[in-house]
Amino acid sequence: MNYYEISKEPIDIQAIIDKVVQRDAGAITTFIGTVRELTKGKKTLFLIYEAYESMAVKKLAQIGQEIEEKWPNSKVAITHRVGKLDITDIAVVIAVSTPHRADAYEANRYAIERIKEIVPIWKKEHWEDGEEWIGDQLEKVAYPTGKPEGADLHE
Amino acid sequence: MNYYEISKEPIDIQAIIDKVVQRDAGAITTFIGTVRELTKGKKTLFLIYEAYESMAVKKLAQIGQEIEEKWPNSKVAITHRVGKLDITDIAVVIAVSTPHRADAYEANRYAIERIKEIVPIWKKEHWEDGEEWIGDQLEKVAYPTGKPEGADLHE
Amino acid sequence: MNKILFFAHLKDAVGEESIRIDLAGKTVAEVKEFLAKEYQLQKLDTAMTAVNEEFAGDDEVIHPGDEIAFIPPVSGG
Amino acid sequence: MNKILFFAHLKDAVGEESIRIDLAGKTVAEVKEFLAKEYQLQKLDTAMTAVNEEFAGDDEVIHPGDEIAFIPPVSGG
Repeated sequence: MNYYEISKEPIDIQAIIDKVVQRDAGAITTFIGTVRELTKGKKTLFLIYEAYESMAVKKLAQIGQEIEEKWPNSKVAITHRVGKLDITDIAVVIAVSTPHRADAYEANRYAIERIKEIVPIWKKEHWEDGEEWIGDQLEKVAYPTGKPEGADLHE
Repeated sequence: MNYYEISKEPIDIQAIIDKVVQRDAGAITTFIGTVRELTKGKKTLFLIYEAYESMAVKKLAQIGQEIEEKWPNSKVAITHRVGKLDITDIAVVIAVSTPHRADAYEANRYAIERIKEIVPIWKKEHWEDGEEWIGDQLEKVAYPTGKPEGADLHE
Repeated sequence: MNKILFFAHLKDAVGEESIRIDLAGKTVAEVKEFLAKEYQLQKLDTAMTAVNEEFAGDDEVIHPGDEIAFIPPVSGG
Repeated sequence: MNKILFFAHLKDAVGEESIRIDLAGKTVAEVKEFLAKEYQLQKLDTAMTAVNEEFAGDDEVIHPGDEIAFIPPVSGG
Protein backbone atom coordinates (compact mmCIF):
# COMPACT_ATOMS: atom_id res chain seq x y z
CA MET A 1 0.00 0.00 0.00
CA ASN A 2 1.19 3.54 -0.70
CA TYR A 3 1.06 5.40 2.58
CA TYR A 4 2.60 8.57 1.13
CA GLU A 5 1.26 10.08 -2.04
CA ILE A 6 1.10 13.16 -4.22
CA SER A 7 -2.26 13.24 -5.97
CA LYS A 8 -3.55 15.10 -8.99
CA GLU A 9 -7.11 14.06 -8.12
CA PRO A 10 -9.30 15.10 -5.18
CA ILE A 11 -8.32 13.23 -2.02
CA ASP A 12 -10.66 10.57 -0.62
CA ILE A 13 -10.37 11.14 3.14
CA GLN A 14 -11.85 7.78 4.11
CA ALA A 15 -9.28 5.97 1.97
CA ILE A 16 -6.45 7.67 3.88
CA ILE A 17 -8.04 6.83 7.23
CA ASP A 18 -8.46 3.18 6.19
CA LYS A 19 -4.69 2.92 5.72
CA VAL A 20 -3.98 3.53 9.42
CA VAL A 21 -6.67 1.39 11.05
CA GLN A 22 -5.08 -1.14 13.41
CA ARG A 23 -6.45 -3.44 16.10
CA ASP A 24 -4.31 -1.90 18.80
CA ALA A 25 -5.14 1.71 17.98
CA GLY A 26 -7.76 3.43 20.08
CA ALA A 27 -7.37 6.78 18.39
CA ILE A 28 -7.08 8.08 14.87
CA THR A 29 -6.59 11.77 14.20
CA THR A 30 -6.79 13.38 10.81
CA PHE A 31 -5.66 16.79 9.70
CA ILE A 32 -7.36 18.14 6.60
CA GLY A 33 -5.81 21.25 5.15
CA THR A 34 -8.33 23.22 3.10
CA VAL A 35 -8.03 26.30 0.91
CA ARG A 36 -9.11 29.30 2.98
CA GLU A 37 -10.70 32.28 1.30
CA LEU A 38 -9.23 35.01 3.50
CA THR A 39 -5.60 35.34 4.57
CA LYS A 40 -4.74 38.53 6.43
CA GLY A 41 -7.84 40.15 4.96
CA LYS A 42 -6.85 39.36 1.39
CA LYS A 43 -9.27 37.31 -0.70
CA THR A 44 -7.85 34.25 -2.42
CA LEU A 45 -9.55 33.17 -5.67
CA PHE A 46 -7.76 29.84 -6.08
CA LEU A 47 -4.39 28.18 -5.53
CA ILE A 48 -2.00 26.20 -7.66
CA TYR A 49 0.05 23.56 -5.86
CA GLU A 50 3.19 22.23 -7.46
CA ALA A 51 5.52 19.50 -6.17
CA TYR A 52 8.88 17.96 -6.86
CA GLU A 53 6.89 14.80 -6.82
CA SER A 54 9.45 12.01 -6.44
CA MET A 55 11.29 13.84 -3.67
CA ALA A 56 8.06 14.95 -1.99
CA VAL A 57 6.92 11.33 -1.66
CA LYS A 58 10.30 10.42 -0.13
CA LYS A 59 10.10 13.31 2.35
CA LEU A 60 6.54 12.41 3.36
CA ALA A 61 7.77 8.86 3.99
CA GLN A 62 10.64 10.25 6.05
CA ILE A 63 8.18 12.19 8.21
CA GLY A 64 6.13 9.03 8.69
CA GLN A 65 9.24 7.16 9.75
CA GLU A 66 10.20 9.91 12.19
CA ILE A 67 6.73 9.66 13.74
CA GLU A 68 6.76 5.89 13.97
CA GLU A 69 10.07 6.15 15.83
CA LYS A 70 8.98 8.95 18.18
CA TRP A 71 5.53 7.50 18.93
CA PRO A 72 5.73 3.70 19.25
CA ASN A 73 2.93 1.70 17.61
CA SER A 74 1.77 4.67 15.57
CA LYS A 75 0.82 4.35 11.92
CA VAL A 76 0.82 7.22 9.44
CA ALA A 77 -0.60 7.99 5.98
CA ILE A 78 -0.30 11.31 4.14
CA THR A 79 -1.58 12.44 0.76
CA HIS A 80 -0.94 15.90 -0.66
CA ARG A 81 -2.84 17.27 -3.64
CA VAL A 82 -1.29 19.18 -6.54
CA GLY A 83 -2.83 21.28 -9.32
CA LYS A 84 -5.54 23.94 -9.15
CA LEU A 85 -7.54 24.09 -5.93
CA ASP A 86 -10.60 26.20 -5.23
CA ILE A 87 -11.77 27.58 -1.90
CA THR A 88 -12.60 24.74 0.58
CA ASP A 89 -10.81 22.17 -1.60
CA ILE A 90 -8.57 19.77 0.29
CA ALA A 91 -4.81 20.28 -0.07
CA VAL A 92 -3.55 17.66 2.35
CA VAL A 93 -4.84 14.82 4.52
CA ILE A 94 -2.74 13.40 7.35
CA ALA A 95 -4.02 10.36 9.26
CA VAL A 96 -2.28 9.00 12.34
CA SER A 97 -3.37 6.11 14.54
CA THR A 98 -1.93 5.38 17.99
CA PRO A 99 -2.95 3.25 20.97
CA HIS A 100 -3.79 6.35 23.07
CA ARG A 101 -5.29 9.67 22.10
CA ALA A 102 -2.69 12.18 23.32
CA ASP A 103 -0.11 10.68 20.97
CA ALA A 104 -2.49 10.78 18.01
CA TYR A 105 -2.88 14.54 18.35
CA GLU A 106 0.80 15.24 18.96
CA ALA A 107 2.09 13.01 16.18
CA ASN A 108 -0.38 14.47 13.70
CA ARG A 109 0.63 18.01 14.61
CA TYR A 110 4.27 17.03 14.17
CA ALA A 111 3.51 15.80 10.65
CA ILE A 112 1.97 19.06 9.41
CA GLU A 113 4.73 21.20 10.93
CA ARG A 114 7.35 18.99 9.32
CA ILE A 115 5.57 19.08 5.94
CA LYS A 116 5.82 22.84 6.04
CA GLU A 117 9.56 22.54 6.55
CA ILE A 118 10.98 19.82 4.37
CA VAL A 119 8.53 18.62 1.73
CA PRO A 120 9.14 20.18 -1.70
CA ILE A 121 5.64 21.45 -2.41
CA TRP A 122 4.77 25.04 -3.28
CA LYS A 123 1.59 27.01 -3.61
CA LYS A 124 0.88 29.99 -5.79
CA GLU A 125 -1.91 32.19 -4.48
CA HIS A 126 -4.14 33.90 -6.98
CA TRP A 127 -5.95 37.07 -5.90
CA GLU A 128 -8.07 39.50 -7.86
CA ASP A 129 -5.08 41.81 -8.28
CA GLY A 130 -2.25 39.38 -8.80
CA GLU A 131 -0.54 36.11 -7.94
CA GLU A 132 2.50 35.00 -6.00
CA TRP A 133 4.43 31.91 -5.00
CA ILE A 134 4.22 31.61 -1.23
CA GLY A 135 7.25 30.50 0.79
CA ASP A 136 6.68 29.99 4.47
CA GLN A 137 10.32 29.74 5.39
CA LEU A 138 11.16 33.12 3.90
CA GLU A 139 9.84 34.72 7.04
CA LYS A 140 11.43 32.13 9.27
CA VAL A 141 14.81 30.61 9.83
CA ALA A 142 17.29 30.08 7.01
CA TYR A 143 19.13 26.77 6.98
CA PRO A 144 22.85 27.52 6.80
CA THR A 145 23.65 24.00 5.64
CA GLY A 146 20.76 23.78 3.26
CA LYS A 147 19.51 20.92 5.39
CA PRO A 148 16.66 21.58 7.77
CA GLU A 149 17.05 19.79 11.09
CA GLY A 150 14.48 18.38 13.47
CA ALA A 151 15.72 20.74 16.14
CA ASP A 152 14.20 23.67 14.27
CA LEU A 153 10.72 22.30 14.79
CA HIS A 154 8.25 24.16 16.93
CA GLU A 155 7.20 21.15 18.94
CA MET B 1 -28.48 20.19 10.36
CA ASN B 2 -27.80 18.08 13.45
CA TYR B 3 -24.25 18.80 14.53
CA TYR B 4 -24.47 16.61 17.64
CA GLU B 5 -25.81 13.09 17.43
CA ILE B 6 -26.01 9.73 19.13
CA SER B 7 -26.13 7.04 16.46
CA LYS B 8 -27.18 3.40 16.53
CA GLU B 9 -25.66 2.92 13.06
CA PRO B 10 -21.99 2.99 11.98
CA ILE B 11 -20.71 6.56 11.68
CA ASP B 12 -19.99 7.99 8.23
CA ILE B 13 -16.83 10.03 8.87
CA GLN B 14 -17.10 12.07 5.68
CA ALA B 15 -20.63 13.19 6.61
CA ILE B 16 -19.34 14.57 9.93
CA ILE B 17 -16.48 16.39 8.20
CA ASP B 18 -18.87 17.89 5.65
CA LYS B 19 -20.78 19.57 8.48
CA VAL B 20 -17.81 21.73 9.49
CA VAL B 21 -16.51 22.83 6.07
CA GLN B 22 -16.42 26.62 5.87
CA ARG B 23 -14.84 29.07 3.41
CA ASP B 24 -12.74 30.71 6.09
CA ALA B 25 -11.39 27.50 7.59
CA GLY B 26 -7.91 26.44 6.58
CA ALA B 27 -7.84 23.45 8.89
CA ILE B 28 -10.15 20.62 9.84
CA THR B 29 -9.12 18.08 12.45
CA THR B 30 -10.98 14.91 13.20
CA PHE B 31 -10.69 12.59 16.13
CA ILE B 32 -11.88 9.05 15.54
CA GLY B 33 -12.13 6.90 18.63
CA THR B 34 -11.90 3.21 17.77
CA VAL B 35 -12.30 0.06 19.82
CA ARG B 36 -8.83 -1.14 20.79
CA GLU B 37 -8.17 -4.83 21.27
CA LEU B 38 -5.65 -4.59 24.11
CA THR B 39 -6.00 -2.45 27.24
CA LYS B 40 -3.33 -3.00 29.89
CA GLY B 41 -2.55 -6.37 28.35
CA LYS B 42 -6.17 -7.54 28.59
CA LYS B 43 -7.91 -8.63 25.39
CA THR B 44 -11.26 -7.00 24.69
CA LEU B 45 -13.73 -9.06 22.64
CA PHE B 46 -16.30 -6.32 22.06
CA LEU B 47 -17.91 -3.32 23.76
CA ILE B 48 -21.43 -2.20 24.46
CA TYR B 49 -22.01 1.56 24.52
CA GLU B 50 -25.09 2.94 26.21
CA ALA B 51 -26.22 6.57 26.44
CA TYR B 52 -28.75 8.74 28.20
CA GLU B 53 -29.49 9.85 24.71
CA SER B 54 -31.46 13.07 25.07
CA MET B 55 -29.07 14.45 27.68
CA ALA B 56 -25.99 13.22 25.80
CA VAL B 57 -27.02 15.21 22.73
CA LYS B 58 -27.47 18.31 24.89
CA LYS B 59 -24.06 17.85 26.51
CA LEU B 60 -22.36 17.35 23.14
CA ALA B 61 -23.99 20.59 22.00
CA GLN B 62 -22.77 22.31 25.16
CA ILE B 63 -19.20 21.19 24.38
CA GLY B 64 -19.56 22.55 20.86
CA GLN B 65 -20.74 25.85 22.23
CA GLU B 66 -17.85 26.01 24.69
CA ILE B 67 -15.44 25.45 21.80
CA GLU B 68 -17.05 28.04 19.55
CA GLU B 69 -16.67 30.56 22.38
CA LYS B 70 -13.08 29.65 23.23
CA TRP B 71 -11.87 29.40 19.63
CA PRO B 72 -13.49 32.12 17.48
CA ASN B 73 -14.70 31.11 14.02
CA SER B 74 -14.50 27.43 14.86
CA LYS B 75 -17.20 24.99 13.85
CA VAL B 76 -17.82 21.65 15.54
CA ALA B 77 -19.70 18.40 14.82
CA ILE B 78 -19.71 15.30 17.02
CA THR B 79 -21.40 11.93 16.63
CA HIS B 80 -21.12 9.15 19.21
CA ARG B 81 -22.13 5.58 18.47
CA VAL B 82 -24.13 3.34 20.82
CA GLY B 83 -24.77 -0.41 20.79
CA LYS B 84 -22.37 -3.31 20.24
CA LEU B 85 -19.00 -2.42 18.78
CA ASP B 86 -16.30 -4.79 17.62
CA ILE B 87 -12.54 -4.24 17.56
CA THR B 88 -11.60 -1.32 15.23
CA ASP B 89 -15.23 -0.10 15.07
CA ILE B 90 -15.68 3.63 15.46
CA ALA B 91 -17.14 4.85 18.76
CA VAL B 92 -16.91 8.60 18.22
CA VAL B 93 -16.06 11.12 15.53
CA ILE B 94 -15.24 14.73 16.39
CA ALA B 95 -14.68 17.23 13.56
CA VAL B 96 -13.51 20.79 14.19
CA SER B 97 -12.72 23.45 11.61
CA THR B 98 -10.86 26.67 12.36
CA PRO B 99 -9.09 29.34 10.31
CA HIS B 100 -5.63 28.22 11.54
CA ARG B 101 -4.27 24.80 12.33
CA ALA B 102 -3.08 25.15 15.93
CA ASP B 103 -6.63 25.92 17.05
CA ALA B 104 -8.05 22.96 15.17
CA TYR B 105 -5.86 20.55 17.14
CA GLU B 106 -6.42 22.22 20.50
CA ALA B 107 -10.18 22.58 20.13
CA ASN B 108 -10.54 18.98 19.01
CA ARG B 109 -8.52 17.73 21.96
CA TYR B 110 -10.68 19.82 24.27
CA ALA B 111 -13.80 18.12 22.86
CA ILE B 112 -12.67 14.56 23.58
CA GLU B 113 -11.47 15.39 27.09
CA ARG B 114 -14.78 17.08 27.82
CA ILE B 115 -16.77 14.14 26.41
CA LYS B 116 -14.98 11.90 28.87
CA GLU B 117 -16.11 14.19 31.68
CA ILE B 118 -19.68 15.29 31.14
CA VAL B 119 -21.44 13.31 28.42
CA PRO B 120 -23.68 10.53 29.81
CA ILE B 121 -22.34 7.62 27.77
CA TRP B 122 -21.01 4.39 29.22
CA LYS B 123 -19.15 1.42 27.87
CA LYS B 124 -19.20 -2.14 29.05
CA GLU B 125 -16.10 -4.10 28.16
CA HIS B 126 -16.45 -7.77 27.38
CA TRP B 127 -13.41 -9.99 27.83
CA GLU B 128 -13.03 -13.75 27.57
CA ASP B 129 -13.38 -14.08 31.33
CA GLY B 130 -16.00 -11.47 32.15
CA GLU B 131 -17.52 -8.07 31.56
CA GLU B 132 -17.61 -4.75 33.36
CA TRP B 133 -18.99 -1.24 33.06
CA ILE B 134 -16.05 1.13 32.76
CA GLY B 135 -16.06 4.49 34.53
CA ASP B 136 -13.15 6.76 33.79
CA GLN B 137 -13.84 9.18 36.57
CA LEU B 138 -13.74 6.51 39.25
CA GLU B 139 -9.98 6.73 39.16
CA LYS B 140 -10.01 10.47 38.89
CA VAL B 141 -11.53 13.41 40.66
CA ALA B 142 -14.94 13.24 42.32
CA TYR B 143 -17.25 16.19 41.78
CA PRO B 144 -18.38 17.38 45.19
CA THR B 145 -21.30 19.31 43.74
CA GLY B 146 -22.24 16.61 41.28
CA LYS B 147 -21.42 19.17 38.60
CA PRO B 148 -18.16 18.86 36.75
CA GLU B 149 -16.53 22.19 36.02
CA GLY B 150 -14.34 23.31 33.13
CA ALA B 151 -11.55 24.04 35.58
CA ASP B 152 -11.02 20.33 36.11
CA LEU B 153 -10.01 19.85 32.51
CA HIS B 154 -6.50 18.78 31.63
CA GLU B 155 -5.98 21.45 29.06
CA MET C 1 -44.99 11.62 40.04
CA ASN C 2 -41.33 11.37 38.98
CA LYS C 3 -39.46 9.18 36.55
CA ILE C 4 -36.11 7.88 37.72
CA LEU C 5 -33.59 6.61 35.16
CA PHE C 6 -30.74 4.21 35.85
CA PHE C 7 -27.75 3.55 33.59
CA ALA C 8 -24.79 1.20 33.32
CA HIS C 9 -24.05 -0.74 36.53
CA LEU C 10 -26.89 1.02 38.37
CA LYS C 11 -29.38 -0.30 35.81
CA ASP C 12 -27.95 -3.80 36.31
CA ALA C 13 -28.19 -3.44 40.10
CA VAL C 14 -31.77 -2.10 40.09
CA GLY C 15 -32.84 -4.49 37.37
CA GLU C 16 -34.85 -1.76 35.66
CA GLU C 17 -34.07 1.06 33.22
CA SER C 18 -36.49 3.34 34.99
CA ILE C 19 -39.03 3.47 37.77
CA ARG C 20 -41.92 5.82 38.56
CA ILE C 21 -42.24 7.13 42.06
CA ASP C 22 -43.28 10.37 43.75
CA LEU C 23 -40.26 12.19 45.13
CA ALA C 24 -41.52 15.79 45.04
CA GLY C 25 -40.21 17.89 47.91
CA LYS C 26 -37.17 15.73 48.58
CA THR C 27 -33.64 16.96 47.88
CA VAL C 28 -31.33 15.08 45.56
CA ALA C 29 -29.34 13.93 48.59
CA GLU C 30 -32.50 12.54 50.19
CA VAL C 31 -33.49 10.79 46.97
CA LYS C 32 -30.06 9.19 46.75
CA GLU C 33 -30.22 8.02 50.35
CA PHE C 34 -33.71 6.61 49.86
CA LEU C 35 -32.85 4.72 46.66
CA ALA C 36 -29.50 3.45 47.93
CA LYS C 37 -31.36 1.83 50.81
CA GLU C 38 -34.37 0.65 48.80
CA TYR C 39 -32.27 -1.06 46.11
CA GLN C 40 -29.09 -1.70 48.12
CA LEU C 41 -27.07 0.37 45.63
CA GLN C 42 -23.41 0.43 46.67
CA LYS C 43 -22.12 2.95 44.20
CA LEU C 44 -24.80 5.62 44.13
CA ASP C 45 -22.38 7.96 45.94
CA THR C 46 -20.04 8.07 42.97
CA ALA C 47 -22.87 8.87 40.56
CA MET C 48 -23.78 12.38 39.51
CA THR C 49 -27.43 13.32 39.38
CA ALA C 50 -29.28 14.94 36.51
CA VAL C 51 -32.67 16.60 36.92
CA ASN C 52 -34.45 17.19 33.63
CA GLU C 53 -31.26 16.42 31.69
CA GLU C 54 -29.08 18.90 33.56
CA PHE C 55 -26.55 18.13 36.29
CA ALA C 56 -27.95 18.92 39.73
CA GLY C 57 -26.38 19.48 43.13
CA ASP C 58 -27.22 17.42 46.22
CA ASP C 59 -29.40 20.16 47.69
CA GLU C 60 -31.61 20.68 44.64
CA VAL C 61 -35.29 20.02 45.44
CA ILE C 62 -37.35 17.71 43.25
CA HIS C 63 -40.59 19.04 41.76
CA PRO C 64 -43.57 17.06 40.50
CA GLY C 65 -42.88 15.76 37.00
CA ASP C 66 -39.08 16.13 37.23
CA GLU C 67 -37.10 13.42 35.46
CA ILE C 68 -34.22 12.28 37.62
CA ALA C 69 -31.27 10.34 36.25
CA PHE C 70 -28.25 8.90 37.99
CA ILE C 71 -25.09 9.28 35.96
CA PRO C 72 -22.34 6.84 36.98
CA PRO C 73 -18.83 7.90 36.00
CA VAL C 74 -19.04 8.22 32.25
CA SER C 75 -16.83 6.35 29.79
CA GLY C 76 -17.67 7.64 26.33
CA GLY C 77 -15.14 8.51 23.67
CA MET D 1 25.78 15.53 -17.88
CA ASN D 2 23.43 16.77 -15.17
CA LYS D 3 19.78 17.60 -15.01
CA ILE D 4 18.83 20.75 -13.09
CA LEU D 5 15.25 21.22 -11.88
CA PHE D 6 13.60 24.54 -11.04
CA PHE D 7 10.37 25.02 -9.10
CA ALA D 8 7.94 27.77 -8.16
CA HIS D 9 9.31 31.30 -8.68
CA LEU D 10 12.66 29.91 -9.85
CA LYS D 11 10.93 28.06 -12.67
CA ASP D 12 9.15 31.27 -13.64
CA ALA D 13 12.44 33.21 -13.56
CA VAL D 14 14.39 30.66 -15.57
CA GLY D 15 11.50 30.05 -17.95
CA GLU D 16 12.16 26.29 -17.92
CA GLU D 17 11.25 23.39 -15.66
CA SER D 18 14.64 21.84 -16.17
CA ILE D 19 17.87 22.21 -18.08
CA ARG D 20 20.67 19.80 -18.95
CA ILE D 21 24.22 20.91 -18.38
CA ASP D 22 27.48 19.33 -17.23
CA LEU D 23 28.32 20.44 -13.70
CA ALA D 24 30.43 17.48 -12.52
CA GLY D 25 33.24 18.46 -10.17
CA LYS D 26 31.61 21.70 -9.06
CA THR D 27 30.33 22.17 -5.51
CA VAL D 28 26.71 23.08 -4.82
CA ALA D 29 27.86 26.59 -3.88
CA GLU D 30 29.65 26.95 -7.22
CA VAL D 31 26.63 25.66 -9.11
CA LYS D 32 24.42 28.19 -7.33
CA GLU D 33 26.79 31.03 -8.11
CA PHE D 34 27.02 29.99 -11.76
CA LEU D 35 23.27 29.67 -12.25
CA ALA D 36 22.44 32.84 -10.33
CA LYS D 37 24.67 34.74 -12.73
CA GLU D 38 23.63 32.88 -15.89
CA TYR D 39 19.90 33.34 -15.28
CA GLN D 40 20.02 36.46 -13.09
CA LEU D 41 18.24 34.61 -10.28
CA GLN D 42 17.74 36.93 -7.32
CA LYS D 43 16.46 34.43 -4.82
CA LEU D 44 18.67 31.39 -5.33
CA ASP D 45 20.32 32.13 -1.97
CA THR D 46 17.12 31.40 -0.08
CA ALA D 47 16.63 28.09 -1.89
CA MET D 48 17.79 24.77 -0.52
CA THR D 49 19.50 22.36 -2.86
CA ALA D 50 18.68 18.72 -3.42
CA VAL D 51 21.03 16.30 -5.09
CA ASN D 52 19.35 13.08 -6.20
CA GLU D 53 16.23 13.94 -4.16
CA GLU D 54 18.11 14.49 -0.89
CA PHE D 55 18.99 17.82 0.69
CA ALA D 56 22.63 18.72 0.10
CA GLY D 57 25.04 21.16 1.74
CA ASP D 58 26.84 23.93 -0.13
CA ASP D 59 30.13 22.00 -0.20
CA GLU D 60 28.74 18.79 -1.69
CA VAL D 61 30.43 17.95 -5.00
CA ILE D 62 28.36 17.14 -8.08
CA HIS D 63 29.01 13.87 -9.87
CA PRO D 64 28.18 12.97 -13.48
CA GLY D 65 24.50 12.02 -13.74
CA ASP D 66 23.45 13.72 -10.50
CA GLU D 67 20.02 15.35 -10.59
CA ILE D 68 20.13 18.75 -8.94
CA ALA D 69 17.00 20.57 -7.77
CA PHE D 70 16.60 23.97 -6.20
CA ILE D 71 13.98 24.02 -3.50
CA PRO D 72 12.63 27.49 -2.76
CA PRO D 73 11.04 27.90 0.67
CA VAL D 74 8.26 25.32 0.65
CA SER D 75 4.59 26.08 1.24
CA GLY D 76 2.77 22.78 1.29
CA GLY D 77 0.12 21.84 3.78
